[in-house]
Amino acid sequence: MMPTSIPQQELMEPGHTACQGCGATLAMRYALKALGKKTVVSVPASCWAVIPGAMPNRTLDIPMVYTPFAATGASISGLREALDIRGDSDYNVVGFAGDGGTADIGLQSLSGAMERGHNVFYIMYDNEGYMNTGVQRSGSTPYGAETTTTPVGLERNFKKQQKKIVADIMMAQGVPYVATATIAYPEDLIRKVQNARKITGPKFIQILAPCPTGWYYPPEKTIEVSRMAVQSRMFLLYEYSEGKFRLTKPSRPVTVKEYVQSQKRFSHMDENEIRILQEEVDRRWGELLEKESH
Amino acid sequence: MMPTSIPQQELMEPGHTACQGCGATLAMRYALKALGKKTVVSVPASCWAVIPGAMPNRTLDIPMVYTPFAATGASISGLREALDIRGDSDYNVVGFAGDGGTADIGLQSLSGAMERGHNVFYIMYDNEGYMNTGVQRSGSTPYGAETTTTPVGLERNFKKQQKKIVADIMMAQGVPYVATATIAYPEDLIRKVQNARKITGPKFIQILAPCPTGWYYPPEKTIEVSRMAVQSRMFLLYEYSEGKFRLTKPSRPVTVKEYVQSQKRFSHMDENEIRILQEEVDRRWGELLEKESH
Amino acid sequence: MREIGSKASIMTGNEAVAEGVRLARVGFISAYPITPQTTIVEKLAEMVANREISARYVEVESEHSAMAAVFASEIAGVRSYTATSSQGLLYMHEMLHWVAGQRLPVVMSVVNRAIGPPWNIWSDQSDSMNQKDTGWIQVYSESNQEAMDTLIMGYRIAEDSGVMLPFMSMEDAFILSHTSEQVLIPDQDLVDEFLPELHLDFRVDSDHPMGYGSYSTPDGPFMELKKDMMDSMWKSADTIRKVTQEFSEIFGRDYGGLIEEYMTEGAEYILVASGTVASTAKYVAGKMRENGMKVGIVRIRYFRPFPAEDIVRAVKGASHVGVIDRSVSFGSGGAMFNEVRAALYGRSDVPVTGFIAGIGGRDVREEDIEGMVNMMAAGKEGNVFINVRGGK
Amino acid sequence: MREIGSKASIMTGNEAVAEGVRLARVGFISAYPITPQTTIVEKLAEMVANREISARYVEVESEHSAMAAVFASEIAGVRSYTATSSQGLLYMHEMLHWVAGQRLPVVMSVVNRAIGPPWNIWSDQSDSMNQKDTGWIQVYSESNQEAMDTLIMGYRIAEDSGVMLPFMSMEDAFILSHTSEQVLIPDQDLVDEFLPELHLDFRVDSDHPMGYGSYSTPDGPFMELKKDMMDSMWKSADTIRKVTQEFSEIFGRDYGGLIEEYMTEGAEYILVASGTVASTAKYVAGKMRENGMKVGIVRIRYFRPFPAEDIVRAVKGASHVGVIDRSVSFGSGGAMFNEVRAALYGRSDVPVTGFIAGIGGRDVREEDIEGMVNMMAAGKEGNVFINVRGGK
Amino acid sequence: MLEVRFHGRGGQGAVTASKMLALASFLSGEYVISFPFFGTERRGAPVTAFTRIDTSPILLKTQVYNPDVVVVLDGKVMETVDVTAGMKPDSSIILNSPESPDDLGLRFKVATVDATRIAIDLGLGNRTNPIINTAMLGAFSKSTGVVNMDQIRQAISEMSPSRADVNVSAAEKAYNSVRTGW
Amino acid sequence: MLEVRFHGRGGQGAVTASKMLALASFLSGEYVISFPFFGTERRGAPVTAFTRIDTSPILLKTQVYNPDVVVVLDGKVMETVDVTAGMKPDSSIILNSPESPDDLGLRFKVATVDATRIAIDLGLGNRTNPIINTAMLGAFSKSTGVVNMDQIRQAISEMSPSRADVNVSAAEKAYNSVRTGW
Amino acid sequence: MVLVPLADASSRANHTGLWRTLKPVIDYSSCIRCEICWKFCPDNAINLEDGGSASSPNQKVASFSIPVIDYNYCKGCGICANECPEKCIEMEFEEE
Amino acid sequence: MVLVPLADASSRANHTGLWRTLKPVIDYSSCIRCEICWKFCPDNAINLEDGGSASSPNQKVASFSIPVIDYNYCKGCGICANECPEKCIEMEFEEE
Ligand SMILES: Cc1ncc(C[n+]2csc(CCOP(=O)(O)OP(=O)(O)O)c2C)c(N)n1
Ligand SMILES: Cc1ncc(C[n+]2csc(CCOP(=O)(O)OP(=O)(O)O)c2C)c(N)n1
Ligand code: SF4
Ligand code: SF4
Ligand code: SF4
Ligand code: SF4
Repeated sequence: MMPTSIPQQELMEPGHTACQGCGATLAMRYALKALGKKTVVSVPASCWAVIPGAMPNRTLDIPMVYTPFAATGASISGLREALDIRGDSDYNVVGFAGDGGTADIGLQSLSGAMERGHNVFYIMYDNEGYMNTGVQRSGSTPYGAETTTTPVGLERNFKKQQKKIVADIMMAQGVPYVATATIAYPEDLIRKVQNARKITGPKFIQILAPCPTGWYYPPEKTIEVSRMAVQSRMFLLYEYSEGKFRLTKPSRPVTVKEYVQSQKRFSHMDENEIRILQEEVDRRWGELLEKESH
Repeated sequence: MMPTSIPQQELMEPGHTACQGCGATLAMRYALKALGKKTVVSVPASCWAVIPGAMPNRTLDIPMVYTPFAATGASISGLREALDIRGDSDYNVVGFAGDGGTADIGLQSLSGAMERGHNVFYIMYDNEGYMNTGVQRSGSTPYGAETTTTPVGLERNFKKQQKKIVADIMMAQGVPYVATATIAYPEDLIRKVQNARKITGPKFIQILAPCPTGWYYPPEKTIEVSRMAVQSRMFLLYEYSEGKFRLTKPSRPVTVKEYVQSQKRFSHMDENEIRILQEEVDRRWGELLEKESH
Repeated sequence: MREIGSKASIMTGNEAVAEGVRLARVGFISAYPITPQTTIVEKLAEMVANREISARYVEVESEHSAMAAVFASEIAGVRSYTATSSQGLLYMHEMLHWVAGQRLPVVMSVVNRAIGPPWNIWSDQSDSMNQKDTGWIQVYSESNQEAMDTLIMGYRIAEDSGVMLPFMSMEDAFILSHTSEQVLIPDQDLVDEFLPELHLDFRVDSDHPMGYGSYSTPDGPFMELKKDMMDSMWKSADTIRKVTQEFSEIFGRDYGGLIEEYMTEGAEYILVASGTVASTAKYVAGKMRENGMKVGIVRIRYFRPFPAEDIVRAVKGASHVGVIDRSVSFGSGGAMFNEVRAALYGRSDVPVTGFIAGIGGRDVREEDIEGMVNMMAAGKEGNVFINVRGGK
Repeated sequence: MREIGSKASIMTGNEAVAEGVRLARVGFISAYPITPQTTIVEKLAEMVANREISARYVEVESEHSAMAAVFASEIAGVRSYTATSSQGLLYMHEMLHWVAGQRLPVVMSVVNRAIGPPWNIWSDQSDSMNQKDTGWIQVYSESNQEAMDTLIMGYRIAEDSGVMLPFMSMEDAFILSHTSEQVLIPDQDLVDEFLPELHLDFRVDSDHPMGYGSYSTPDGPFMELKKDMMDSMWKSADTIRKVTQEFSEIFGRDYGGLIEEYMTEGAEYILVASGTVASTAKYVAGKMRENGMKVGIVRIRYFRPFPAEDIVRAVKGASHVGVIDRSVSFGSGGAMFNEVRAALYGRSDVPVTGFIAGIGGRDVREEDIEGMVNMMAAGKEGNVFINVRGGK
Repeated sequence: MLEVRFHGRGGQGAVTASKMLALASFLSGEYVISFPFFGTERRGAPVTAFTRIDTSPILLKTQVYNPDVVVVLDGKVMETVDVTAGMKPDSSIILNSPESPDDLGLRFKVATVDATRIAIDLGLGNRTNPIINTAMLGAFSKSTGVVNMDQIRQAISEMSPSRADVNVSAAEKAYNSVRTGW
Repeated sequence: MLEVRFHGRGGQGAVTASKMLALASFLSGEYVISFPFFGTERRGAPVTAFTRIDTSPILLKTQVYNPDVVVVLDGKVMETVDVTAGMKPDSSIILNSPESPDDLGLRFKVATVDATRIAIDLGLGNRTNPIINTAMLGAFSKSTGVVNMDQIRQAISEMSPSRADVNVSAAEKAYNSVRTGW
Repeated sequence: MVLVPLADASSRANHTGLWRTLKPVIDYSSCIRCEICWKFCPDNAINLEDGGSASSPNQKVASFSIPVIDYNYCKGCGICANECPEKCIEMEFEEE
Repeated sequence: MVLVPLADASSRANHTGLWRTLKPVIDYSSCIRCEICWKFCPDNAINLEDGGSASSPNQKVASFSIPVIDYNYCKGCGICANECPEKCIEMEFEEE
């Protein structure tokens, strides 16, 4: 057995205030390992705006710009252009936002930045809900999940819509580099960020980052749940680079049912509801397999 | 030769203040023929907010709600739910917005409304620029076009990015009904709106609506230009309904060069630039043909 | 000891507000989460899920959209509600104007929270004070009971045919929103009697096609429309008084009117304040009175319409007036301070001192209020920041 | 007859502003189109395309994003510019607070346009008046020359190490923005001398990793940060005076300071106004003086910081003061009217009348201004709407 | 102070004419101001523009209510707009029309010029969209004497350098052919 | 007016305890107010909450600076937070601890109760996350006498109806086993 | 009652025919009533009026409706003339 | 100079180890130095310290670095214990 190949450099410091077992912190930690020190990150309202701790604390060894919730895409546009004007074209400019800040309130700004073609990274850490405000539904919340704004109750008002997949939207928009990753596979994640670095232009990476607090599983299971998401095909790993699409085919597949049972947010789901979810997962799997085939 | 099959009912009245030869008015006229009188339309800032004329004038025989620029998607969500609460589920609720109000400042609200799955129509009339404010670039402006914010000048600063195609984004987001249409083919346009009416849930239709004022061609050519856009494959007509994708294969194809030469906004383009555009058109054509093949 | 009604309970301000929404028979709710508003809409989502309220709840993708959604539902004639706070309120600024300009009686709760940067989730009123000229009626509560009751009255006032303006009801972040205290929940029957169904005579109707909003040239009715809004806002003061009175007759709780006077009788030093700071100030006034300091409190409930006449009357006998602003208006001074002085201009000549306190959740303590009174007694004037760490 | 310099020309207000941006050597421009701001950014786009300015121009997808983009570029240390109007300004409300709170000396042009509904593209100041407490310095020009000069001065003032606040420079829609008049274009050399390069000592730098913004608890420095903004805003008044003076020494055009006094010497009736209404009022004052009416005008250039002292001094000898607001503050009265009365409180006892005029582009005519003076002479007080069609 | 009002339809150049007049006067050392009354109307709809000319800085920023001169680029506008509104007894009105001033039956000082003919003859624009504003300026110069042809020539070459010559010819032709009814 | 301050860590229920105490007092006819000092901290981080109890409506809306009683749910908090801050000479402090009050060396009236043990024994939560707030209330009742066990029982059954019995048992056990050092 | 920004007057009051520079004139003798001009008019300025079968001008006739231009509204864009398959619409100069 | 909201103090001052209820303890005798615990710790609370080849406890050793938990920061989430392929990390109760 070989030890991990991931870079040793740590640009995230300990002492931050994320929850025990937070997946979002790992997403940042890995991303920065791939990006290196000459990086500036813009972070909107989200858990990650709180994780560094209160003023005067910082937990990153790179500049981190705190940005209003809806403004990530625009802020990295401005940072990129200004750094180029300064002659600092060697900085990586990165937007790092939650799924709410990406799929919902930040989508417009993201889409605009990508359309204009700035040489930037946008990393979406996807914990499938508004976690910082206490677990509300986002567009990226999967079908079936209970959140505080989709409480099951008598009406069974769990989230009824399928997950809005921002990475797919980015491909449809013609973004030159789009990838998905998750924290259970840091080598893959880091490789993707490194590949993205080779491309001049906009790059979008969606990282599934399980959240024990919002998904209601014990904190030690964060990596396990992340892995199961891939194995059950609930979250598909792919890389789309300048027209080429590559899909990861997970080994040891797990059923959607098994995945769903690992988290209390799905605990109310009945067989039929699980079947609906499984079908959607199968459909999308088929679709992406097709996509890869040409 | 048979006279046209399009409905006789006119829900748009004469006396409106659109420019001579405006394509956007035809988009509304046809859409309403398909939608009928039990329709309410929400219109954000755009030419269409001005076309009805100043207060107290209206030009539509249906209720038209004037909406802030970024708010179309949300407003149709509210209208739909409220009408259902009232028991008026038989109204068609329609957002009718320009390409700027859809691809740019309205994208988030659109995406949110579609994601939540309201039973609404969103019709984007695509005149490929901010026309009401005097012809500025939008995300939906095609590569190569000159606008007042992409003036050619010494730096040749015409629009450098390819058109952001909102309909594609909507498909990627999983909207159940997505179609494109243009005013040169009213029968096709109307049929698509009628097909959309059969579906309960969100429906998105993008209508190319040439604008003599912003594209710089003589007003009598509006239909001709609209037709050429399809024939040159610059604008592809398709229908995507509950998973099925159908692409219109235009007869009598015209080259991108011929299309481009019909409008002064492209008059600066050199052979190489036209080739870039032709290549993108061919690439996309191939992609959508593929998409249709399964 | 207080009497406990059969429906008394202890609950947080946000829970009380959600109860108010239920009692007002709101039909459409749309909101976007933000601390510390979130628990209101979570509670409402729960009520909807459990069929405790027959409303539709739509969680949108931003606050601009939340306000756009209730704009549209209200125009379709359905009683609508939203809630927000701080950045969320700022993000819907454009829509606030739009809803008011369209004369829609939407009711919104705002949990007053500071504005960043730096991020700060705690209480101050800068968020709503920055919306003071948008055409919304604005009211600040000091207790959970008042927050609930105000919400119910809000619909009555906003929907009054002579008012037709939206209604913004404030709660201080945490200090009310997350604080539990006793609340008496009125009977639904009584509320129904007090608050009839919404009947919007221009609601969307395909039999009467109209443009809602339209555009106007300078010679069009634009200026007349704005003047009418101004007039209605002024006239709403009487509606507020009337409705508050009627509420007290039915429910037994009397909130006075646009302001509450507390120990102003014979008071030498009068502090004008709002929200929970006013509540604490009342407490301190009581204590200081015991020590012979003649302190009185004017609690501003309604900041819009601004209760100029009421304030002029209330501070008449005082020898010094202090105004506490829990917000900052850069380059101007306290917003309440200014408006109070403007109201008193030509009608009074007592010195007026402005105190800026409690910014970003900095607690406004007993000693801070005492300090203000003492400064007034010492003749201090101008704008004073309270409990701020000095120098730099 | 006026002397024509070698660089004199006639141009619209928007063209003059674009020239100002060029002369100020702005590095980054981001904007979103809206009538009547559009021609500013179109002109800038053209300058960029023709290499007349070495700036990057980014057309974003909304005004919120425009302000977010300049926020970010400024934090990276590049002099940045944006422009907007009306709904666009409202849509960036949240970002206005953010840029100010982060102490970034962004300069923005606002072409004052009415707020809908109904849509109305014509002039009134409601848009910028609604942003008055966001922490931006605010200034109103009355001519194209002043608009250009103010923009250049704006960067000097905003970037002053003791100020470090963003700067909002207003032009009335159409009446300045699309009106052509003579403008003298200063030499680039002189402007360079007057306005040194931006040097932001906390600009983004990976060698000094920091959090820009962060979050603060109530006990953190939040309140101190806000107080510092307040202090800097107040102190900026002196910087403005100093910079205006220096500008006049170099360029020969003296704008006085925060206000302009016109015929106030010995004036019985003083009208306080801003923007082009003040210009017309000056014209009318001149005419009325000829007819023996002692009329004077105080033109408010800077509304933030509010020039309270200057106004108190300027109106000292008057027997009646009128304040013209070209904006509406529902439920309160004219915003300038209120602040003027607040400033005068305890310092004056002349009657003050508020006039609300020119809403939604309603032209403010000679006879309207004369009418105001006549009302003052007749002792009329309170809030008066001017040239509004009566009844309903 | 001289106050001028222009009437035309969108696309005909009334706004440009107003600005050219201002520029010409500016070049002769006057203070000027020129502005449109902006509508949201489209190409084809009626348009109004104003010019003020004075020997001292112009503080008055209102619209022009009592024009000294009214210039009408398109007679058709008169069907919907009262172009004589606010005219003073001694105000004059200059019309683009092939008719003679007297035939128009207006109770003001009237001048006419067939600017459309001049433009078409010189190939300025085409029959659908003749460019007539420079011709109208020539007529203005002759009939009012407010600016002279030198200044108009200069203004034209600054504002439309590409076809300055033809435009100057148009102005001159109009200068020579305008018929004043007073 | 009695002022109480609770200290714990996120997830331990200090806020609920403060609210339960308020409810219990409310049920006995008092005016009450209960509120957390909210941080943005996460599960595991220190948390403070307050309760005020009075016989007349409570107008004072500030934090509690001089508590009459301090309740500490987790001794570990004391490593970073001065839980005795602002305590008056006669204030008391109630700690979740297996130790005896005297062993703690605090210069206030001290009571201790092994709430963790009680919770675990009763199966309230688990060893990692024992639910101790009901036990702490029992101890509070006994050592302060401010509320009686009847009211606590009622408050518990209102606020956690599903496992009310066990929680009441916990409160009772604590009531009976609290060791007061005064 | 309060003032609300509502617009309820038909735009028919607005005679946009005044915008016209060129005027479309239909030569009914060649018109085949294909309705194409009607279909494509952005100003709804062409009405289909009942022409009866008798009035059919020629063999190719496709409908009984006659397209009639309402010059109150026709802005003269020329689309109808451009699209007419029989080229039977002429854009003429407006007489003054 | 003005006050600007900037944050420049390392979060290392914040000892989040206090949040811990359970404490991971590594049994170095079975640890194969696969670095997995280090890789997955969300709190950067595991440092890889130079162990030299000599200190290798067993055959499967994968690296010369020894994972050492920094209890100042470890919040006790248990991920390391859960992911350890050799199950050589035990989550123990904190002694009070
Ligand atoms: C305009 C605005 N609206 C709402 C908020 C409140 N808010 C802060 S963080 C957050 C949730 C963020 O969710 P997400 O982007 O998914 O990130 P996560 O918290 O899950 O990490 C919300 C709603 C805000 N700060 N600004
Ligand atoms: C928030 C906001 N920003 C800008 C504007 C100005 N504006 C009005 S219409 C318009 C252009 C609309 O473009 P598009 O949506 O493409 O419609 P079109 O005008 O082309 O029909 C703009 C920028 C506005 N009304 N509101
Ligand atoms: S709520 Fe979830 S995402 Fe946020 S810090 Fe906690 S574990 Fe991480
Ligand atoms: S600008 Fe274009 S889209 Fe707008 S009304 Fe004119 S022709 Fe139509
Ligand atoms: S010219 Fe244009 S507006 Fe007139 S009838 Fe023909 S298509 Fe319609
Ligand atoms: S328990 Fe969690 S925080 Fe502690 S060392 Fe292991 S992985 Fe890191």
